[in-house]
Amino acid sequence: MDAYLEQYAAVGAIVVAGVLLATAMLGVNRLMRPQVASRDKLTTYESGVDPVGQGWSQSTVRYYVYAFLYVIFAVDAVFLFPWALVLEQIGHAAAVEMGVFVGVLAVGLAYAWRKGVLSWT
Amino acid sequence: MNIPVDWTVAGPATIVLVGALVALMVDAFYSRRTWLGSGLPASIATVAATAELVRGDASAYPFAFSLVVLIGTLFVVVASNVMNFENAMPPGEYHFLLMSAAAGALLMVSARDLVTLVVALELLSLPSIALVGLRQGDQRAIRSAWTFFLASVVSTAVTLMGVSLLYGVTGTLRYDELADALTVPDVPRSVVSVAVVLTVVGLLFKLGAVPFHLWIPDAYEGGSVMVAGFLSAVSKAAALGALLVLLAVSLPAASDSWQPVVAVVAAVTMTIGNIGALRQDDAIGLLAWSSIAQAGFLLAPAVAVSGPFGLTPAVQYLAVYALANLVAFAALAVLLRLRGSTRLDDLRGLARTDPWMGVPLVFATLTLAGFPPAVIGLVTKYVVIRPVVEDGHVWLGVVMGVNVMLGLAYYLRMIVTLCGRQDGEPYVSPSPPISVRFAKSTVLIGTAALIAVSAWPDLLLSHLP
Amino acid sequence: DGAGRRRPGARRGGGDGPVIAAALVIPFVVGFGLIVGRRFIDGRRAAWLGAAAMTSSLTLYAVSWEGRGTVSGEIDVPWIESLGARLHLGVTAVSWPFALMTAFIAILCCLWLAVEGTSPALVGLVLVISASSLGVFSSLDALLLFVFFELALVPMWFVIAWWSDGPPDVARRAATRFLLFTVAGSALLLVGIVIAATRGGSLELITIRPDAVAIVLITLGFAVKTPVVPLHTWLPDAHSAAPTVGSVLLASVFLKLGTYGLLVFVGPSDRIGVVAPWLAVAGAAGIVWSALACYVQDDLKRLIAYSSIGHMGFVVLAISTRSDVGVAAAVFGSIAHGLVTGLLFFAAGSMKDRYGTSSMRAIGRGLYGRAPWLAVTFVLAAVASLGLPGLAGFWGEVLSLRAAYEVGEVLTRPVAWTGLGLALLGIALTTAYFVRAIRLVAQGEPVPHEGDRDLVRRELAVMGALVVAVVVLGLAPQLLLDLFEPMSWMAVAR
Amino acid sequence: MGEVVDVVLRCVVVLMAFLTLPLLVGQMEHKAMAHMQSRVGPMAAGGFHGWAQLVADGVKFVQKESITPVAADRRVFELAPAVALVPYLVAMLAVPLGPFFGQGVLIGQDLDVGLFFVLAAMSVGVLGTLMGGLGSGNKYSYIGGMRVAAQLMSYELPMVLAAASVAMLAGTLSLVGIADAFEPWWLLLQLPGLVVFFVAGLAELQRPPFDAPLADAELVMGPLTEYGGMRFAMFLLAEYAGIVVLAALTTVLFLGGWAGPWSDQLGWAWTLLKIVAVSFLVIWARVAYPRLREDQVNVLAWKVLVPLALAQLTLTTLVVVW
Amino acid sequence: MSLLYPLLLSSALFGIGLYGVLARRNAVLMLLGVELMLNAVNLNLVAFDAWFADALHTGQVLTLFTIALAASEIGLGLAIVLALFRAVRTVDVDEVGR
Repeated sequence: MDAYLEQYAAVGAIVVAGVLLATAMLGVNRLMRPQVASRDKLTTYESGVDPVGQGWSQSTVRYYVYAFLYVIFAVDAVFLFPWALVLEQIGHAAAVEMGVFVGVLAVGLAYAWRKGVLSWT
Repeated sequence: MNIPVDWTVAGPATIVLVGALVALMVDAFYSRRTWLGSGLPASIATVAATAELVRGDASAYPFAFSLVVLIGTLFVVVASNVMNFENAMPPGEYHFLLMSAAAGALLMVSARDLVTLVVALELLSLPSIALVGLRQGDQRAIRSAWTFFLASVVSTAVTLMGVSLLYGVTGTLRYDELADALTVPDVPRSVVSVAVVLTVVGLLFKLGAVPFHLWIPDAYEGGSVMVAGFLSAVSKAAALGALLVLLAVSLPAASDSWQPVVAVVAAVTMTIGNIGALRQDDAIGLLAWSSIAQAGFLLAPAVAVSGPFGLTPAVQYLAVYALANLVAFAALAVLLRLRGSTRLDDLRGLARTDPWMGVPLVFATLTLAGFPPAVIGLVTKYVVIRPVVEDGHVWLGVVMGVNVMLGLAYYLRMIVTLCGRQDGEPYVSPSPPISVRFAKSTVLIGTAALIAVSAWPDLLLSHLP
Repeated sequence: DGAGRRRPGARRGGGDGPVIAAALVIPFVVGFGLIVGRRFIDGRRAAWLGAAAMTSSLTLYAVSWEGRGTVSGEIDVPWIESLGARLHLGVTAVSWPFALMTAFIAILCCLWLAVEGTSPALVGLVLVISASSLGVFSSLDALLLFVFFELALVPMWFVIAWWSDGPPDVARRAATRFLLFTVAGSALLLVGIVIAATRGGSLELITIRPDAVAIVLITLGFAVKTPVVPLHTWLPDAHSAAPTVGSVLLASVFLKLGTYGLLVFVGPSDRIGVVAPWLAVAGAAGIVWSALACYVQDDLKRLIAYSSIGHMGFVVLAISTRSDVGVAAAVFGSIAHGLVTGLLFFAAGSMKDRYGTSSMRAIGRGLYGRAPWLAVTFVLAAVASLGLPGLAGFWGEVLSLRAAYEVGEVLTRPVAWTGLGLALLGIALTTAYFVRAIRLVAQGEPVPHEGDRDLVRRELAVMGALVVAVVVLGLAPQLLLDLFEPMSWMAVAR
Repeated sequence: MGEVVDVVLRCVVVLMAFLTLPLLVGQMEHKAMAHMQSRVGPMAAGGFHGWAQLVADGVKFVQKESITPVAADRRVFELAPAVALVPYLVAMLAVPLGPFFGQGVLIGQDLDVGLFFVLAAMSVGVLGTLMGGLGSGNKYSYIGGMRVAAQLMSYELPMVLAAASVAMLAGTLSLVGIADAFEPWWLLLQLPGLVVFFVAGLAELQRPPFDAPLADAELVMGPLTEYGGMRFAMFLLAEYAGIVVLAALTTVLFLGGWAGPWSDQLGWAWTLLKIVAVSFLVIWARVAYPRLREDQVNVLAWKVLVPLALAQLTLTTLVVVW
Repeated sequence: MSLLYPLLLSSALFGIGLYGVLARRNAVLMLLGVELMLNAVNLNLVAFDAWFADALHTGQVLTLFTIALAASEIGLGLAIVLALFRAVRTVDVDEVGR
């Protein structure tokens, strides 16, 4: 277990390094940048006219459909990786099982496609 | 490395799943969107799965529970034709979800390890939730689905927590190894107790036991009637089967931590369910609450699951309950279609004006009540009280008796209403579509079966394990 | 276990085939046939058909008798093997009189209905109720008994709720209350039977062994039906709301289901001591309490209903002593009450048919002058009910008192004698209210009423038969008591 | 103690690579794109063909004022560039360069689930853009953010599927292991996977032609509209670092990594060469193709890439099993 | 490493999640609560798995399944929330209810 964790010591270090890097970049910026306050600078950019309403709005459901598909498919893809590793050891049975698995996914995709879920309406 | 597949267990579920996919594809690529188009593959798959189940040599209890699940599913699929031409109900999705849930139910009762159990539980739950909310644009259905969803996911999470603790205590998730591991003297009893109780929670939820019962009336009344039938029969069968097998096979060593819980939950469940049912004016609401109460009766023999009777009493009670409930719900689905209402007042005198629907409904209700001439209902009540009493839980037996009585109060009210004189002419749809006949035929076949086993209870009792 | 199930010393009934089964099936089939085919037959014909069915049933019961030491007309075939329940039918010295009385009353009820405008469905329901009750008296298997016990309830609801001659909502409420009380009792009964069967290992009535919990549950179940004070509150409303045949069946047959149940389940049990004192006191209290209630009644049917509670009090008191005399007293009291109260209700029904009410004040005084035969029948029934020697009612009461005086096996002397004292007080009060009733209705200066009309042939036949039965049993009690003397059923059973 | 030094040293090397390679790619983009468009591109900074243009840009960015709009969700807005940048650095840690003069494989850290790790890190990187879009309080940014999300979700799946196909073939998730297991005929076998992976990678990076979220003609600068100065520079750096990581990953997974003549000695050079070549492809795609419309973006993912990836997966399975 | 820390963290997460589901009235936040609960379970499983050094990695396997389950639950939950939102224009459960 400890040997396993050691692998990730470098990962931890690089994350720290990344944070330091970002901090450094912003820190240097902070030291060197001018500060000229102006109310207009702080307004939201809206092609030069005064901003109307809020920047938050409802987005279309279209995006949601993709999010939905993604959540379902991508999480199922999690299973692919462990399977991919042992495929050769287990052989045909594993192939068939994953075939079933991917087949179900494919049927789902085909259904969504056929029902027009994938079309941008 | 060769990993064997136990087709005895996986076969029926696989067939059902294939049926689900075929139903979905037929609906997608066969452009005339008729109810039959996707219903046919679903029915065929169910029949095939039943054949496979009978052909295989599944052990007795999973076999019995699977049989209830499959027959219940077939019943629901056929009776669901009553929703034909209902534009808000997409047939492909409906059948797909139904069959997926059925597959989940099948896996659940045959599960031999907690991973399978949890996955199957979700495979049953999530499509069920979707089924409840499937009717498009129906606010009430969606709200019910939300309530159902929330309760379901929370209980699943709790169950998973319990499972993880069990794993932490024993290092295994297989039923048989779990049973052995729990007999080791130095397992921390307190953790085991917590783990067991948490694990059981999810199944109790599916069963609709108090305090996880509030979704039931919501879901039954919000969804369509046959979905309610499915939930009340198939879903319950699966939950009960899984729970009993789990308790009997893997947790007997921890029985002192679950037995009091199960006993108290059973008692409270039947009481609250019955009290709730007393106040209902709608037949579906009444059946919904009554099915909570029935869950208590189903659960009660679990306290004696390690006793000489084993799972048998629960199986027998379940079979009769499921059949009667399905008949009742199918009849109500037909009535809702033809009359637009299932309020008791609107059903007054049904047994006289429409005996082909009224009498089955009366008989099914009598069966649920356990009242002669539906002898089988009475006999199965006897069957579930017996092990409870024999195992020494006389108080629970008495509570069951009191609840038989409470149940009779509203079942008889329904019966009396159905047999009563109707006050005005009811609205009846002038031209019932042919598809209603499918549902009607299921009602009649189910009633015939009920009458047959009432006349000769051994027909059922000696054939279920 | 087949050996344990058989009663020691019992002889297999003579090979006269399924007589009792036929006696049950005939009224059931005819009854259901009449309900289903109610459109195809007129009421009078239906009533005659019903009477014929019940007569055949009565005949079959009569001929099936093989002697008191055995089980007559026994049929014993497997029913639900997994529970050990059997279709075990047969009559014993205890149940045979009940069965005969039930069939007899049912015939009279059918005859009573043989008028223009009777609903065939009502006749059918009467048949089903009677047949179910016969089933209870003939069952030797506890579960079978319970099935029959329940089967009679819903038809009775319909009889009370739909054929009541009073306001429909009152009738429906009374009927529902009756139903709820009784199913409440029977639910407890079911649990009691389950416990008893589990402990005894068998559902056979003869060998069933209720333990303390079971005996309490079973007693409660039957006590509701009997009814034992304070579980009686359903009874007056149901009786007064029911049509005449309904009241008769309720009083003569239904209440007997309760006493019979107490007799066969509780009486022989060695745990009767748990409930006996309570039963004795409640029975005796019922005698007094009902008498007091009767004294302020104006409604004749309610009065008869309350008086039934009193009579059942005697029976319960007798059962609680668990003595040979007690058993004889209980059986005799039940049978006598069935006949006498049946007669009373028929008489009250006749009056209600004539005057449209059962209020004694409204019926008016001096019935002797206005409808002499009716008045005589009523008075005869009333004095039989209060226990006049020479009529049937006397023997049941006097045997009960003797049983209480002798204390019996399980009661303590203070309890038994308290019961005895209360019962004696009750007898005095009973006399008082019946005398009051007779004075209010029969005696006095006749005030003519447009409904005045003496008994018609049908009424005469029905009541005549009952009068004969009451007189014969009163003069020759040994007809019934010989079944128990010198060897009591108690001795037979153990 | 030696271990700590070792780890620190690796991090420093990776950091150096992270700070130089993206600049290299950036400069290449400036020049290559210019020449493709018959321009000359930057010529002044540093003298020779404007080699120091990006350094000069950096110096300029450092001196710019930092502005956070009032309407923005301050913390999310200010943190977004860092979230966009750091994951690529982390990803680079696990990317192998190959044998370095017979000294073994040059790599920050060989992880046994390296493929998984890099893919996961890349996904986190996209989150930065998303945060920028949703945190700016600007309508253009918001719409851009939604597009980023949709794009991320649509292309993640084909990318992962294509990667899984390779992992299956190699039987390992370690990037070193995958590159070691490479055989030349895989180039053909995995060609559809390669295309899927590369296209999906482009889309994840929101590089043209998949830059609908940024589409300056309609959304000004999409999620980056409100950003300026150092924070904008960080986003830019993240983009080019992303190109490097994508190119490296494509190289290791599909192009055999350091496979080539004298790979024991010059493996690292082969890898670098391939990375540069793939990066050039990324730039070429920008110049060659017009921007896809938002609907086309998603349709391409679900109707072309996902089925293609599934087909590739099936094909690979069959090959592996038989 | 002691088993205690992951377990404590897991219990805390689970509790927070449960609280979120029960106390929050915003549908989306309730879903977040559910996610927290499930991830607490995952943490538990992985911790136990590592602690046992389970050769079959039962805990990790179940974790994978749990992740998938969580995803499908959330997918379904969001679908319902969306339908709910279309029907009543709010994600506040109190306003939606009755």
